[in-house]
Amino acid sequence: MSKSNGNRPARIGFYVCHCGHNISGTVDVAAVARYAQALPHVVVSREYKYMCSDPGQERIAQDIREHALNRIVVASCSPLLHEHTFRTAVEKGGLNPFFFQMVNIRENVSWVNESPEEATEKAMDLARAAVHRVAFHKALEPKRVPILPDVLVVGGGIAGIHAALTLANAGRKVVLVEREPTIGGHMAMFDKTFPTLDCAACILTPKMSQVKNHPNITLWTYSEVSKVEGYVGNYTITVRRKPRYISEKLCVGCMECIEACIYKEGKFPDEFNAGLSRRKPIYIPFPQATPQVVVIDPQTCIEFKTGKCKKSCLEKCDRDAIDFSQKEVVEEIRVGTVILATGYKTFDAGRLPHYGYGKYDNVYTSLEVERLVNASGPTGGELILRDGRRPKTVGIIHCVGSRDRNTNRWCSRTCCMYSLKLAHLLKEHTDAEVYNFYIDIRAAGKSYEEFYDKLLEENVHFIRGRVAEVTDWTARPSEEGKLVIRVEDTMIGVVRRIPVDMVVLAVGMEPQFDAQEVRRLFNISCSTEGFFLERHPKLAPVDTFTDGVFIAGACQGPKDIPDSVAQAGAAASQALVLIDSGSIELEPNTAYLVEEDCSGCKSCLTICPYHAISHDEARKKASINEALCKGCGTCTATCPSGAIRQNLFEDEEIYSEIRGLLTPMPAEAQGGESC
Amino acid sequence: MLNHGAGVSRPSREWQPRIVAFFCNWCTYTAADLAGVSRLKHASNIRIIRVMCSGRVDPQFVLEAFARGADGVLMGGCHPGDCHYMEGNYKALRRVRLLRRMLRDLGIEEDRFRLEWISASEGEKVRAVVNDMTARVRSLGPLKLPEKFRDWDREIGELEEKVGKMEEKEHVG
Amino acid sequence: MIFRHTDLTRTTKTVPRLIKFEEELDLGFGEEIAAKAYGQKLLSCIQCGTCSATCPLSHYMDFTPRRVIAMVREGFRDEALSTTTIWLCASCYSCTTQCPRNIHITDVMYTLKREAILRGRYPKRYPIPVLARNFFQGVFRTGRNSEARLIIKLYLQTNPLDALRQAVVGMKLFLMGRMSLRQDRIRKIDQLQALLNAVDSGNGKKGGAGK
Amino acid sequence: MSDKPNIGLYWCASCGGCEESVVDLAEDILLVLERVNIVLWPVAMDFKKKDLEERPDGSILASLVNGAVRTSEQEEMARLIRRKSRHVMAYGSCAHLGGIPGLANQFAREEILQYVYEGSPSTANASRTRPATAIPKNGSSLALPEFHHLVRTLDQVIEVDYYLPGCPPTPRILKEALLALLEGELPPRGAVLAPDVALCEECPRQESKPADMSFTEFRRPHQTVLDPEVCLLAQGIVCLGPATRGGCEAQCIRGHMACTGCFGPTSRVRDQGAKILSGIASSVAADDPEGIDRTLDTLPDPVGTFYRYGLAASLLRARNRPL
Amino acid sequence: MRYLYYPGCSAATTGKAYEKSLLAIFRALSLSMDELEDWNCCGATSYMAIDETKAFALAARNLALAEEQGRSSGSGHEIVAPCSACFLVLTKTNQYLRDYPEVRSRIVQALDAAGLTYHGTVTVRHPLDVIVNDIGLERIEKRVTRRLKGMKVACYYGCQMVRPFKTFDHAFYPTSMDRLVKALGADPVDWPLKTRCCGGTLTGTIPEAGLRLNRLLIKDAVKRKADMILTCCPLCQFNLECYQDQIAREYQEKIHCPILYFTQLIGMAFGLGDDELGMSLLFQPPTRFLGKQKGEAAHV
Repeated sequence: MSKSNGNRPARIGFYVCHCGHNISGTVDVAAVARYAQALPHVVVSREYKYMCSDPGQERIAQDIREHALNRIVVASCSPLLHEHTFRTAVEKGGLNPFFFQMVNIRENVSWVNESPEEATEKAMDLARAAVHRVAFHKALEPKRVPILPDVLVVGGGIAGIHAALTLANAGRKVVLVEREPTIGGHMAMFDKTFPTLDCAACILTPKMSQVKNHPNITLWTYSEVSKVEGYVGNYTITVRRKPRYISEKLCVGCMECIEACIYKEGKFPDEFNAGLSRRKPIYIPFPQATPQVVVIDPQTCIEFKTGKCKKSCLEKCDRDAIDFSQKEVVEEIRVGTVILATGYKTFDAGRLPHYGYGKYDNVYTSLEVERLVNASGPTGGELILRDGRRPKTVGIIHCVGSRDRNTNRWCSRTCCMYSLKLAHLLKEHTDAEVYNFYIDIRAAGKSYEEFYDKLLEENVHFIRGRVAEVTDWTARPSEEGKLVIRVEDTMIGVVRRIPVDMVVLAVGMEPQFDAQEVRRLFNISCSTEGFFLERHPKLAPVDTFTDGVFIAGACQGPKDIPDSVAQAGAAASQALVLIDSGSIELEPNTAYLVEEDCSGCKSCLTICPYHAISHDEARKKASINEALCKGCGTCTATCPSGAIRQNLFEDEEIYSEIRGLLTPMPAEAQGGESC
Repeated sequence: MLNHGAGVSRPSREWQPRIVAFFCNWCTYTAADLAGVSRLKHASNIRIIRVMCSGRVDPQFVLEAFARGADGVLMGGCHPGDCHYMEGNYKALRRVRLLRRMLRDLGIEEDRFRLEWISASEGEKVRAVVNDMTARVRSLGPLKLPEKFRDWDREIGELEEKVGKMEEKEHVG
Repeated sequence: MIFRHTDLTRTTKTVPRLIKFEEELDLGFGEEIAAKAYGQKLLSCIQCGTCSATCPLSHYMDFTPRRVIAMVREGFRDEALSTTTIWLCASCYSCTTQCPRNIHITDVMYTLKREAILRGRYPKRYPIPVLARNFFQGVFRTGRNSEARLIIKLYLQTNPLDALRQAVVGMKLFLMGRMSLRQDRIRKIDQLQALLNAVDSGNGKKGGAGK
Repeated sequence: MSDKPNIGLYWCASCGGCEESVVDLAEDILLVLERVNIVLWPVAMDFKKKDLEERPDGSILASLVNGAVRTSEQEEMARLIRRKSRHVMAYGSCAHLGGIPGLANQFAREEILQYVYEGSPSTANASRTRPATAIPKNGSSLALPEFHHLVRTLDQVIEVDYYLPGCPPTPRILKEALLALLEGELPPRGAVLAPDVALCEECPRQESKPADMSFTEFRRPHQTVLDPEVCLLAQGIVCLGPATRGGCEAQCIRGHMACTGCFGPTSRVRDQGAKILSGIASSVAADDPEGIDRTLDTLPDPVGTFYRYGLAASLLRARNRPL
Repeated sequence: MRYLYYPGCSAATTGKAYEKSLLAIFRALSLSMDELEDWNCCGATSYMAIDETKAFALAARNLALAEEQGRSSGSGHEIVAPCSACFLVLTKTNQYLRDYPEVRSRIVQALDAAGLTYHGTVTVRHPLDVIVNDIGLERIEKRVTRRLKGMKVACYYGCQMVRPFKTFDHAFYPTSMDRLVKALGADPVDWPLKTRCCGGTLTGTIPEAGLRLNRLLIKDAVKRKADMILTCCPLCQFNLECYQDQIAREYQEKIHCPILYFTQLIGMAFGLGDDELGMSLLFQPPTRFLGKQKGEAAHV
C-alpha cells in the first residue's frame, strides 16, 4: 500500500470541541485530546470550548503556520453544519482546504449516547479514524459553476407572491408558476386576518396585481412544473401550461361570456367558496382573480362533453378570446435558483366522523366559515346556515386533526388565532353565544396575546377541553333541534353537554397533497410529517439539502401569514445571495478516470444515472464528463478493476477510515500532555 | 467537565459489539444527525462512515470492516425512489443481496450485515435500527476476525515477526 | 354528585384541609403504573379531557378519568386508588381509541384496579371486585363461567335485597331456558389449572383467587 | 558453469501444471538453460533438502515457487528457499493467490480429513486410519508433515519479491520475467509481472459488449448455445475478465470459455471477488429484493465463482469458523 | 373457507338464541364451523381486574388449542367468536402476545408448563366480519327470500367488537351491520349511539348507572323510529332486552323495543323458521313486524 500524497510526511493538527456542555457534558474531551496527541503523526492536539468561534478558527490557522501542520482534524459537530467553516479556517492558515477531516462527536456521540465511558471511547475511535484518513487526503480544487440569474417560484400564495416581488424588485427575472387559474392561494379565501383584523383581500390583491404587472415577472397560472433537470445555478425546468380555452392575451375579464353561458345558474361546486356556492363551467374564480382571465372547465362544459353546445359564450365575446381548440403548452425555462412555496392543504374533517362533518349540515370547517362571513362570499357576508337558519350559539372546536397521534401529531400553529378571529367575526355578525373548545391557547406572536385578551372581554366562552363528539342525540328537551357538543370542562372537572346551532371545526394544516411528488421532482427531503425539510431548523430554515432550491411558507410547516411572508423574504434573499455571487463552489467530490488503468470493460456505463460516463470507441476506454457528474461514487464502487476514483471519497481514504476505526485501542490511552 | 484520568479503563467491561455503518450523506447521515438533535439515545456501538450515496459502498469496504474487527456492518440509504442520485440505492441493494449470500457461505451470519432505508426525517428509525442491530449482533457474539486470523496463523512459524511485518506494511507512514 | 361538597353547616368547626405536601406523594407512582401497563406513555398526557368526555360513565365517577391520570402522574397514589372511577370503567375502550396521545387508558384502569385490590383499597362488599373474584374462582374450578351461579353469588355477597328485585327477571330466564344452574366443565381442567398455576410460579407473586 | 546465476524451481500445494508450463517454453527453454544453472527442481532432477541447506544463504539468484502452502513441509521448504534466494517469485495462481487449493478454506481441516479418509464414497478405510505427524515404525518414528488449518498464499508465509500470475503463467510471462531478471531490469519489488489493466482490454470480444448491460439470469456454458463472437457477459455467462489482470492473451475466451480470474486482481483492487461481485450485481435488472433474488438464484455458488483462485488471498481468507 | 367456532360461556345460556340463529344461517349458506374442542372461558374483562397475566393465559389456551386443532383437522387458522367480549379478549391476547415481549415470555412459559404451544398463527374473527367481508353482501342478498321491506332497524355495535383494535370497521362509526341490514331489504336508521356502551356488567353491579345507559340507548332508538335494535353480542342483547320492565318501573314510563341478534334478522330474511332462530327465547319477539312480514313473504 502506498500513500497517495507522498511528498511530505503528515503533520496533523487535532482539535476537539467542547461545544459548551453539548459535547463535554458526555465526552471526556481532555482525554480525547490526550489520546489524539499520541496517535501517529499528530503534532498538535488541543481542546477548546467552541472550535467554530473566531478564536477557535484562528487557533487552527495559527497552528498551521507555527507547527508547519499539513493536515487538520476537528472533532466537533456534524460536518453538515460546520465542515465549510473549518475548511475556510484551514485555507486561512495557508493549506488546501481539503486537507481537513471532520469528526462528528456531537450529533453522533454526545447527543445520542449516555454513558460517558462509552461516549468517550466512541469519540476516540472516530478521532483515530479521521487521523488515519486525513493522511491520505489530497489537495483539491473546488469546481465553480456560474449561477443563472433567473429564478423560478413555484406556488402563487402569499409566500410565492412575496418572494417573486422581492426578487423582481431587486431586478431579477422571475417565473411564477401557479397550479390554479389564479394566484392568491389560501389567503385570498380568508375574510379578515388576525390580530389586526385587516381585510385579507385589501392587503393581498394589490400585491397580486403588482405580480401581474411587474415587468420582471412572468406569471404562468394554471400551470405545473413537470420536469427538473440540472443542478444549482443551472436548472432546466419544464412547465406544462394547461389550456384555459380562453386566450390570456385577448381576455379583458369583462365576464360577458359567463353571463351568456347556457347555464343560467351556477351548477358546480365553487372551489373558491369551498363548495358553499355553485359556479358555471365558464367562470372566473373570484372578482379580483389574477390574471383576470376567464377559464373554461372541460369537465363540466357541455361543448366538451357533447360537442353540441350552441356556444353562446363564443358569440358574446367581441374580442374572440374563446378558443375551444386550445392545447396544453409545454415551456422550458432555464433558471439558476428555485423557490418552492407550494403551501398546505387543510385537514379533511371527514376523517373524524365523531365531529359530524358531512353528516350534520351545520358543521363547518374553518375555511368554509371564512367564506361564509366574507362579504363577497356565497351569502354576501350574511351568516346563514345550510338549513337557512341564523345561529344563536356557535361552538368552535380547536385542534381538529392536530396534536393527535391518531391523525397529525403536530400543532398547526394558526388554528388558535384564527379561531379567535372567527369567534370575533361570528359574534360580530350574529351576536351569538360563541364557545371555544381548546386544549391550550397558543397566542405567541406579536399582539396575539392582546387579541386573546380582547376576545375574553367580548364574553366569548373558553372551555378548556378537547371535544369528544358532536351529536344530534339529545338528552333533554332543551337540546332538541341542536347539535350537542360533549366535552369535559377540564377547569371544573365535569363533563358538559353544550347544545349549539353551528359547529366550526378548526381544521389543522397538512402537507400539500402532492408534496411527495414535488419533493422528488426537486430532489429535496420531507420531514416526518411530510412538510419540506429545511437544511437546518435554526440556521438554514429556508435552505434545503439541494443547493439552489429554497422553501418558503407553509410547505415547510404550518405557518401564519406574517411568518410566511418573512420566510418568503428570507428565501428570496438567499436566492439573491447566490445570484449576486455569480457562481457557486461545488463540493469537488466528482468521479474521475485514470485512463491507463481502464480496460474498457463498460461495467460503469449503465451505472451512472446522469449519463456522465461514455465509452470512447476510438480509445476503447471509458470517459467521464465531470460537468455532468454529481459525485455519488457509485461508478467508483462498481469499477471492477479500480480505474475510476472519486475525489474526497477515494478508496484509500475510506479504507484508512475503516482501519482507523477498528484498530484496537491501546490498553491504556497514552499519556503526553495536550497543549 | 468529566474527569476520567489519564486513560479510559475498559477491560473490566463486558464485550461490546463494534458496528461499522456506512451512511449516505443525504438521507441516513442526515437522519442520524436528526437523531442527535432530537437527543434520541441509542446504543453506542455504531461508528458511522459518511459516504455520498449508498451506491458508493464498495463490497470491499464491507469485507475490510469485517476483516479489521467489525462485528457488524450496517448500510443506510435513501428509500427506494428517493435516492438523491436517483438510483444509487438500487445498486446498493443489488450488491447487498449478493454479498449477503456470499457472506453467508463464508460463515458470516446474515444479521451481521444489514441494509436499511432511512430517510432524512427518520431519526427515530436510526435509533430503532441501531438498537435492534446491536442487540442482534450482541446475541451472535463477537466475530473477531483479526484475532481469528492470528489464531489461524499461530501454526506457522515466527508469528511475532510476521505480525510485526504486516503492521509495518500497513502503517500510514 | 359531581363535587365532594363540604358540609357548610359544619365548616365553622372542622375546616377540611385542601393542601398537599410533597412528602405525602409517591413520586414514582406514575412511572410504576406506566410500566405495569406495558410502558404506556402516561407521562405524555396533555390533560385534554377527551377520555372523560367520551366516557359513557364519567358522569357517575367521583373523579373524571383525566383527573385520575393527573393524580397517577403526580403521585397521588392513595387518592387515585380510592376513586370510584376505576370501578366504574366498563372496558368500552372509547378513551383508549380516542386519546390523542394513544394512551391505553383502559389498561391503565385495569392496572389501577389490580393495584387497589392488591393494597386492599376498595370498599368492602363493593360488587365489582366481588364479581371479579367469584368469576375468577369459578373459572379456575371448572374452566367455564356459569352466569347464573355468578350472579346469585354476587347478590348474596353484596346486596341480598337486590337479589329479590332481580329474581323476577331471573325466573323468567330460567323458565325460557336462557338461564341454568348447570355448571359446564372442560375436560382437561388439570391442564388449565397447571397453566394458571404456572403463571403464579412464573410471577413469584400470589395470584388473587383460587387460593 | 559456475559463473552462470543459480535458479531454483519448487512446488508446494499445486497440481503440477505450473511445472509443466516451464516446459511450455519449448525451444526457448534451451536459451534459458544456456544462461542459468538450475540448482533446485525436484520434479525434474534429483535434489535433496540437505543439498539446499548446504548452499550459502542468498546464493540462488531467484527461485520460482509454485503452489500454495498447506503443510508444514511446504512451509519449511519455502522458508529454506527464502533464505537461500535473493529473489523469490510466486509462480502461478496457487502461490500468488492460493489458487484452486485455496477453495479448501471453505472447510475446516477436520471436515476435509473426515471426508477424504472416511466419508467419500470411494474410501475403503475400515480402521479409520488418519495421517499423523509421528508414526512409530520398527522402534523408531517416521515423521509426516503437519496438515495446516489453512491454505495460504506464498506471501502469507514468506516474503515474496515478484508474482507471476496465471494458472499456469503463460510462456510469455515466464520468458519476460526471466529476461528481466537476467538483464537486471526488474520493476520495484512486490510487482506482479503482468499488465495492470483488466483483461477486457485485450479481449477479442470487447467491442461486442453492449453499453447497457443488465442481467435477468446467469447461465453456465452448458445451458446455452454460445455465440463465438459476442462478449460472454452479454450472453449471461459470468466472466471475471473485467476484474482480472490481462496478460493471458485471453486464451480462455478464445477457447470460448469465460475468464475465471486466474491472473488475480489489478493492483488497485484488494479483493477480487468483492469487486467483480460489485461490478456484476450492480447491473442486475430487477430493483426489488424478490426480483433481484430470482436473478441471483441462477448464480448458485458465489464463493466458488468469484474466488475461484483468490479465496486464500481474499480479505476474509476463509470461511469464518472456529479453529 | 373453513372456520373454527368458539361459542363462549353465554352461548349455552343467555346467548342461546344467538348461537341457534348463527348456526342456522351458516347452515342455510352451506357453511360449516367446527367447534373448538374443550375450549375454556376466554377470561373476559372481569378477569383482567384480578390478574391480567392469567386472563391472557386463559385466552392463550384457547388460541393454542385452536392452532393445534386447525392444523390437525384442516379447519384453518381463523376462529369465530360471536360474543364481543370473547372476541375482544382473544384479539387482545393475540396482539399483546405479539407486541409485548414480557407478556409473550410469561405466557409461553405458562403454556409450556401445561404442555401447550402457541405460535401466533390464529386470527380471531367476529361473525359479522365473516358474513360481511368473507361471505359478502352479494351472496347474502341472493339468498334472501323475504325482503324485510319497510322495517326500520337501529344497528347496535356496542364497544368491544369495534374497539380498541381496528379489526374490520370504524371504532365509532362502523357501517358493516347497516350495510348488511340494507342487503336484507330493511332500512338502517342513522344512529349516533351505535357504539355507545350498554354498561356491560354494570347493570348487575351498579344498576343505577347500567340501567341509565340502557335506557338512553333504547329511548333514542325508539325516537328515531326504529322497529328494533339489532345486536351482535349476548351481553348487549341481554342488557338491552331484559331490563326494559325494570326501567319502565323505575322511570315510570313506557318502554318497549324488540332486541334481536343480527343473525336472527338474517334468518328472518332467509325465511328460516322461528324455532331455528330461537325467536321464542326473546322477551320481546318482534311479533308486530313478523305478522306484517308474513303477509308479504309470498310476493318475493
